[in-house]
Amino acid sequence: MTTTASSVSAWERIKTALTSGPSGYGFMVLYAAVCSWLLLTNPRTNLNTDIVFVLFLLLVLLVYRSQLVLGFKLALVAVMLALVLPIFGTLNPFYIDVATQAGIFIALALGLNVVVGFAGLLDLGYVAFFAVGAYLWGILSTPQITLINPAWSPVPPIMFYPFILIGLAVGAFFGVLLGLPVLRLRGDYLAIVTLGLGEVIRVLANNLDRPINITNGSQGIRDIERPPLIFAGFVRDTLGWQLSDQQLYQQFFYFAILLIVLLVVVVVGRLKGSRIGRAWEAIREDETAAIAQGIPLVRMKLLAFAVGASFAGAMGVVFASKQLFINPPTFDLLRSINILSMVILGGMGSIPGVIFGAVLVTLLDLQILPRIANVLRDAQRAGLPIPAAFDPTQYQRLLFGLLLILMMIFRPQGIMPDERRKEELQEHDSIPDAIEHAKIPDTESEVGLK
Amino acid sequence: MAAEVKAQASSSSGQRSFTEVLRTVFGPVGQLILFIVGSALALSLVVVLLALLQIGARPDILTRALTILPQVIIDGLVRGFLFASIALGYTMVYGVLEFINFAHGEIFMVGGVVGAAVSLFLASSGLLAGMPGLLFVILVIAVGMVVSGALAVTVERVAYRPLRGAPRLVPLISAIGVSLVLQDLMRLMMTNTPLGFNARFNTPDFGPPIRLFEMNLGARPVPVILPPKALIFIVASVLMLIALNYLVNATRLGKAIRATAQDMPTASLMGINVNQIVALTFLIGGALGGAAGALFGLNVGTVNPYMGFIPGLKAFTAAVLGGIGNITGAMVGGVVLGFLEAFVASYLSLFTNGAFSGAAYADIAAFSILILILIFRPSGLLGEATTQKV
Amino acid sequence: MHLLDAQNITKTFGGLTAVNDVTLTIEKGRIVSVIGPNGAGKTTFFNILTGIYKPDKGTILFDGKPIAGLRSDVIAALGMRRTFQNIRLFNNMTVLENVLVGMHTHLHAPFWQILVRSPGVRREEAKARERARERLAYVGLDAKRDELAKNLPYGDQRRLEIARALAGEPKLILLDEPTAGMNPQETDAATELIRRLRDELGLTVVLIEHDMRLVMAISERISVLDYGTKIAEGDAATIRSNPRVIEAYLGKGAAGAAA
Amino acid sequence: MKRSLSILALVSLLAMLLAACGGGTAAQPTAAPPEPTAAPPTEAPTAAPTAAATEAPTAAPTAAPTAAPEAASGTIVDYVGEAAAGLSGEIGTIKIASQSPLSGGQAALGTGIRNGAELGIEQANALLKDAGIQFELAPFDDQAKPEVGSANAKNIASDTDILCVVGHLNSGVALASLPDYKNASLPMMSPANTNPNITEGGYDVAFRVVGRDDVQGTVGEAFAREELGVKSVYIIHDTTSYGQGVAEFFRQAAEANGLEVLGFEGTEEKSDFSAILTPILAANPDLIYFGGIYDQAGPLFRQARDRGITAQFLGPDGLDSPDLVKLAGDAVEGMHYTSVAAPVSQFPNAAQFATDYKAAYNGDAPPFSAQAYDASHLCVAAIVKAAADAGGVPTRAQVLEAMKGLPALTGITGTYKFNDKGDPELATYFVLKVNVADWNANELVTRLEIAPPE
Repeated sequence: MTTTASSVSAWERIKTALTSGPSGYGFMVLYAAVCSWLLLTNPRTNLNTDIVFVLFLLLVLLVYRSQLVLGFKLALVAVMLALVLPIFGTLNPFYIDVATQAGIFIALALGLNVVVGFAGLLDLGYVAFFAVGAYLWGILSTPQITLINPAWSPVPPIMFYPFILIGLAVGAFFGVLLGLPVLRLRGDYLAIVTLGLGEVIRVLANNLDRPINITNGSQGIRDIERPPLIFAGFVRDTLGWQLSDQQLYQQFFYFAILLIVLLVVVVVGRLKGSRIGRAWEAIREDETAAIAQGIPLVRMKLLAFAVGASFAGAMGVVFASKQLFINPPTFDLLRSINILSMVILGGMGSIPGVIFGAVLVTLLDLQILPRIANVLRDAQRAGLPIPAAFDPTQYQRLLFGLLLILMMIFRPQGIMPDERRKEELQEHDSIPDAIEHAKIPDTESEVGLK
Repeated sequence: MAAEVKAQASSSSGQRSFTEVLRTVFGPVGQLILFIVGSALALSLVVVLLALLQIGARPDILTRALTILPQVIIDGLVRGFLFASIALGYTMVYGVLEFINFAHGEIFMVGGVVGAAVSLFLASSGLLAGMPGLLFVILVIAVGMVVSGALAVTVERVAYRPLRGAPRLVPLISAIGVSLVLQDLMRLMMTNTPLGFNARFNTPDFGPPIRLFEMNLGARPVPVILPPKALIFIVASVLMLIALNYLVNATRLGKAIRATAQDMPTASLMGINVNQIVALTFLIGGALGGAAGALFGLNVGTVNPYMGFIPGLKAFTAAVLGGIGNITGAMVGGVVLGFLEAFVASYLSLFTNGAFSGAAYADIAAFSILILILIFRPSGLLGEATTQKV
Repeated sequence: MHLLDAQNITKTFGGLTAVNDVTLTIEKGRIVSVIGPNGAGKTTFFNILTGIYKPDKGTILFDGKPIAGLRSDVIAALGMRRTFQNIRLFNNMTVLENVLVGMHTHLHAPFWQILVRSPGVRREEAKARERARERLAYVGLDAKRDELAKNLPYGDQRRLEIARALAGEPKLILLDEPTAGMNPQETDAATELIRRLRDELGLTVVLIEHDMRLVMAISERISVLDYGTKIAEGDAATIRSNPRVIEAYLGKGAAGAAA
Repeated sequence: MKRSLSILALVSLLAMLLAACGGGTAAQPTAAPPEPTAAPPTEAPTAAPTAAATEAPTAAPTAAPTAAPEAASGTIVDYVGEAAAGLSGEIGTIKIASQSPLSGGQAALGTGIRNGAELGIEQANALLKDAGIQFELAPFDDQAKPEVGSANAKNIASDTDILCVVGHLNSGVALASLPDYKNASLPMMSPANTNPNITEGGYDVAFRVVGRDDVQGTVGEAFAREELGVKSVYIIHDTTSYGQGVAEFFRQAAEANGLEVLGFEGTEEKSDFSAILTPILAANPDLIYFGGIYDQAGPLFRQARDRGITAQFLGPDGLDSPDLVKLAGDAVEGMHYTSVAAPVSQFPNAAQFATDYKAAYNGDAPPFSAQAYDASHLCVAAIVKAAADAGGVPTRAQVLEAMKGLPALTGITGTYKFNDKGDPELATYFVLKVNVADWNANELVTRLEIAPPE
């Protein structure tokens, strides 16, 4: 008994030393430097780089959870995400693509989190809005548009930028359109109906090549436009960085998505701390009590639906442009469930939790599970007795399913749950993060009272 | 609300006469027949009207539409009974726990796979050829019921019971997880056994399709047929409905289930073991799903681990359509939805002159009707307020 | 003028008439109680007043406006707030946040201003927090403002519900069994609080209550419901001696004995 | 035309006879069939194809007898040997990536592709033991998902040791990944993608050792009209990129050639096809063409027969799986399907491959595995040639150039010379007839060498 107690306290001591005070700063800088050095000097894709890359991302989490000065935290994370990772991306296009895809899913998961986590509306057809945004840009930026009406011509690629906003608006519009008939329903009905609606959108995308070819049906849309590289001259001439167009596009989408994710985080954080966020939470907690406080139920639910859908719509535009190719199977039900599992895994309603969940699931999907499969395969070839059926990539549904069940039974609040209370109590010794800072207004009186 | 309870209590408390039992058990069958005839007539009328609208441009359209009409009705009926037999499981569980057992489609799938495994065993051991058809049907249904029933109880015990009393979303998400797990688990088992990913459901030879009559409107007579397996499906589903109605409305157990459905805490005060009743409900619902799966596999000839998902979803739609929590409603909803899908799938292409593929849009029709019904009649066709709740 | 004027309210569920032709008028600044045996339709009557149920028959004027059939949130926004018989707090929100939700109808920051966090929004939010803390202080919960509502002891939860209702700056507050499950000390504190609501804040209060001591102590008028029908109305003394009331509570024999 | 008909009939007869003999002599049906059944087609169809090939929308019905290129061109292995002679110094190990679904519903085919490529590379390594160059397979699982394929493609592009890709199975995934290959100038040799857009999309790095859906649809239509003699067809597809694609080409050809199309329907339904079959029952077509995969086709055909529909069945290479018989039973006896990748047993040169595959992976070689074997060999050939020319480790661009410059080379599944787009100048198309008793004994009805459309 005593040994465990002392070991716990020893662990606590180490944790404190590494995440606060001068030793904390030293540790973080050293950690970041070692990881960065390893990544930049060994950019090849292999198991070691996989591990370093995961450790690198883990540092972001550590920094977030540490008790250091906000400015330092921001600066360190900025250096890591806006300098080291992009440079690493010019050496190895894979990991930055993983990071970019993770960014896309962070934005989607945060959007779904508004609906599921904040307002408590289980939406199983969320990917429909993503599809709407993707098809919006896919159809309008390619010659597909002339198949609908020969008189129309594709919009110029530069329109990508305004189309992110249009995607936002169209997503919101579809959110309201699909939400209006179903939001009066009880929670569990809503889940099934949204699932059905999600399927309807996918079936439409798959079949609306006749009688008029709108979506090009099952063949999907190819050669989707990317925005012109207006900054190419700046990067190549002014910065003297001789990157190929392909590398520039990777950098562009990485930074564009990073920026969008930051915006989404700020927006979601501000909504959460506002009258609107509180109204959503109240609805999630108890609809009858919420309505008795004068909260207009359907209007607030529609707003949640629209906000969530608008992120997906805007991300759809970016996704289509980044992928260059979209087809209906990309937007199937499993994708919705995938995003949902990000939200649940991280912690419904918790912004850092959802980001964590999205990154974790994307890494699992694209990097960790395939790598484990690879390692097992190598071991198998080296003669170790590992049955061929034991390939983790084959059981993604199984893994996600188990994850959902176990989370619901043992930790329904998620890995990094919403920690409102702790934050307020901690406010006097450290300010958790810029985001959280934005969320909770600085109430000096409260601090003074303590 | 209180009066309802009282009324029901009084009607079920005293000794019921045999005729009363007959009425409660077979009354729903009458109701079901009413809806079958009604929706078949209504949809046929729509077809005729649509054909008449287009007859100017396409003179042969009415003949073409009418030629397949009887067959479409039969198809719709079979499809409807499929949805209905799965919907019964949803509605049983919902009636008692107010919980959508999302994994019920997978329970159905497991029934089909188990049936296929039995059929494979019989075929490979050479017993199948000489087996009487009826014995085979009973055997696969029985095995499907036992395994699926047991599975449903296990799932309830493991993944749902620990979550009773939690907010609604929690068990629902757990159920989605169960659904995914069961799909992949069955895939794992099937691909590592002789069944394979797509398993054949072997059956004894039930003979050629029954030719009911011929539609002789155009140049060529078109037979209207009823495949024997479809007939088996319909008969077995109706028997299931009757049995379930008897169980719920005319037995002590049924009374306990209804009491639990009405008010769980009170039922437990009255000495009913609520956990046991819930488990029993899952057992009955799961067994029904398993039977439906076995029958479905027998009817279509193949099973695979992902086959339960879409029918499960449709069956839920059917349950809501009929008024979730209501047994007869589930049957009625299933049949109406089956008709609707069969009509859309068979006629959309004809009426749009090939512009829209009916089979692809049948799903859209199903979900649209779900949304419409929820908007205009949230309690379903036989709303739970007017008739008994499980 | 009456603050609340409910005339001939009737509501049936299936074959059961839960509220039958009940009329209730309340003047500003009064404390009024609605009593009656269990299942008499008191809570249903509250639910009709607050818009959870639509009455089958009857009119309701609140502050001169007809409200029968309006949505709950609209009625709440007009200045009628309530508490619930079985406490319904937002359990996973803090005490302070619960009160802030109660202020929803008084916060008007537009959507886009929330996104840019304009000075106006900040001002409104800071004010709301200050006001919420005043409300909490009023019911004596300010020290616990950062605790989750579900972690409060029972009596505090009742008081928080009242604070949340107060946050909506109501004209009329409906309290559904505010002292249910309380011990005598807690009941006394609650009685005191209800009295203060009227005396200090000038609120009009309608109570559903079973604790006759409390009802008789603070009510200026009492209405008695039985089987959905109003069987008596008047001040405490009148009600205490009304044979139909005694009958309703104690049964026929008792009524005869008392008479 | 008449002549070709009679020849085809003769061929079929001959093939049947030989197949019957082969079946009789083979003591072990599963292992033995490749040899006996494979033998006849190679000789027989040599004279046949030209006529049918004219039906293809190509200006160049140049279809020469298959024997001719075999005689004129060397094998890939020979070519690799010659090129390796020009190598100077130690090159080291070079990686070839494979991308195919190793998980999910199509894992069987995808694993076959990976295994085929692996076998090809192992055997090439044995050949190049002393040449100072070795190859290693880097297998990737694209999960049949476009964005996973695309992420993998970036991963592949980032590994500068990888100079060539064998993949994919699904055209949708290949189309999503090709932009990445293009940007890396990384040649992709597809063993299975039949979608015309793969080579028509202007990617410049895409090659394939198989035919195309547009030709396959046309071949199927020509066969149905001319050989099966059907007058009307009802077309069903699975609403996927592949199935709907090939069905559309079948329909276009049918409409152009006067074969009456009674219906064209898509469905995702996997088990209960009643709603589709009822209109077919009324339409009474001579032929049902199903564009899609065997797992849907099996129950569909079976239920069609159960309902007394007597139409003939036809479909593309998606039906090429013994599971079709498992699912459909007697219903598919004697039906035909077209293929760009006939079973391994149909390739005389692939007998050894079939044996090796079985020995290495403990199972019959699935469709496309032999093509993957050839694809990996073509990658090896291009890389060795480029290395010899460059005098060291070549760049990807050099490998790409070498690939484009390869002469006509014969592998185990055919002879390949690539045109500007990356299509083989002559691709082989097969029409096979199902033998329910033994899938490996499916009879090769005709074999056509057709150039891709211009």
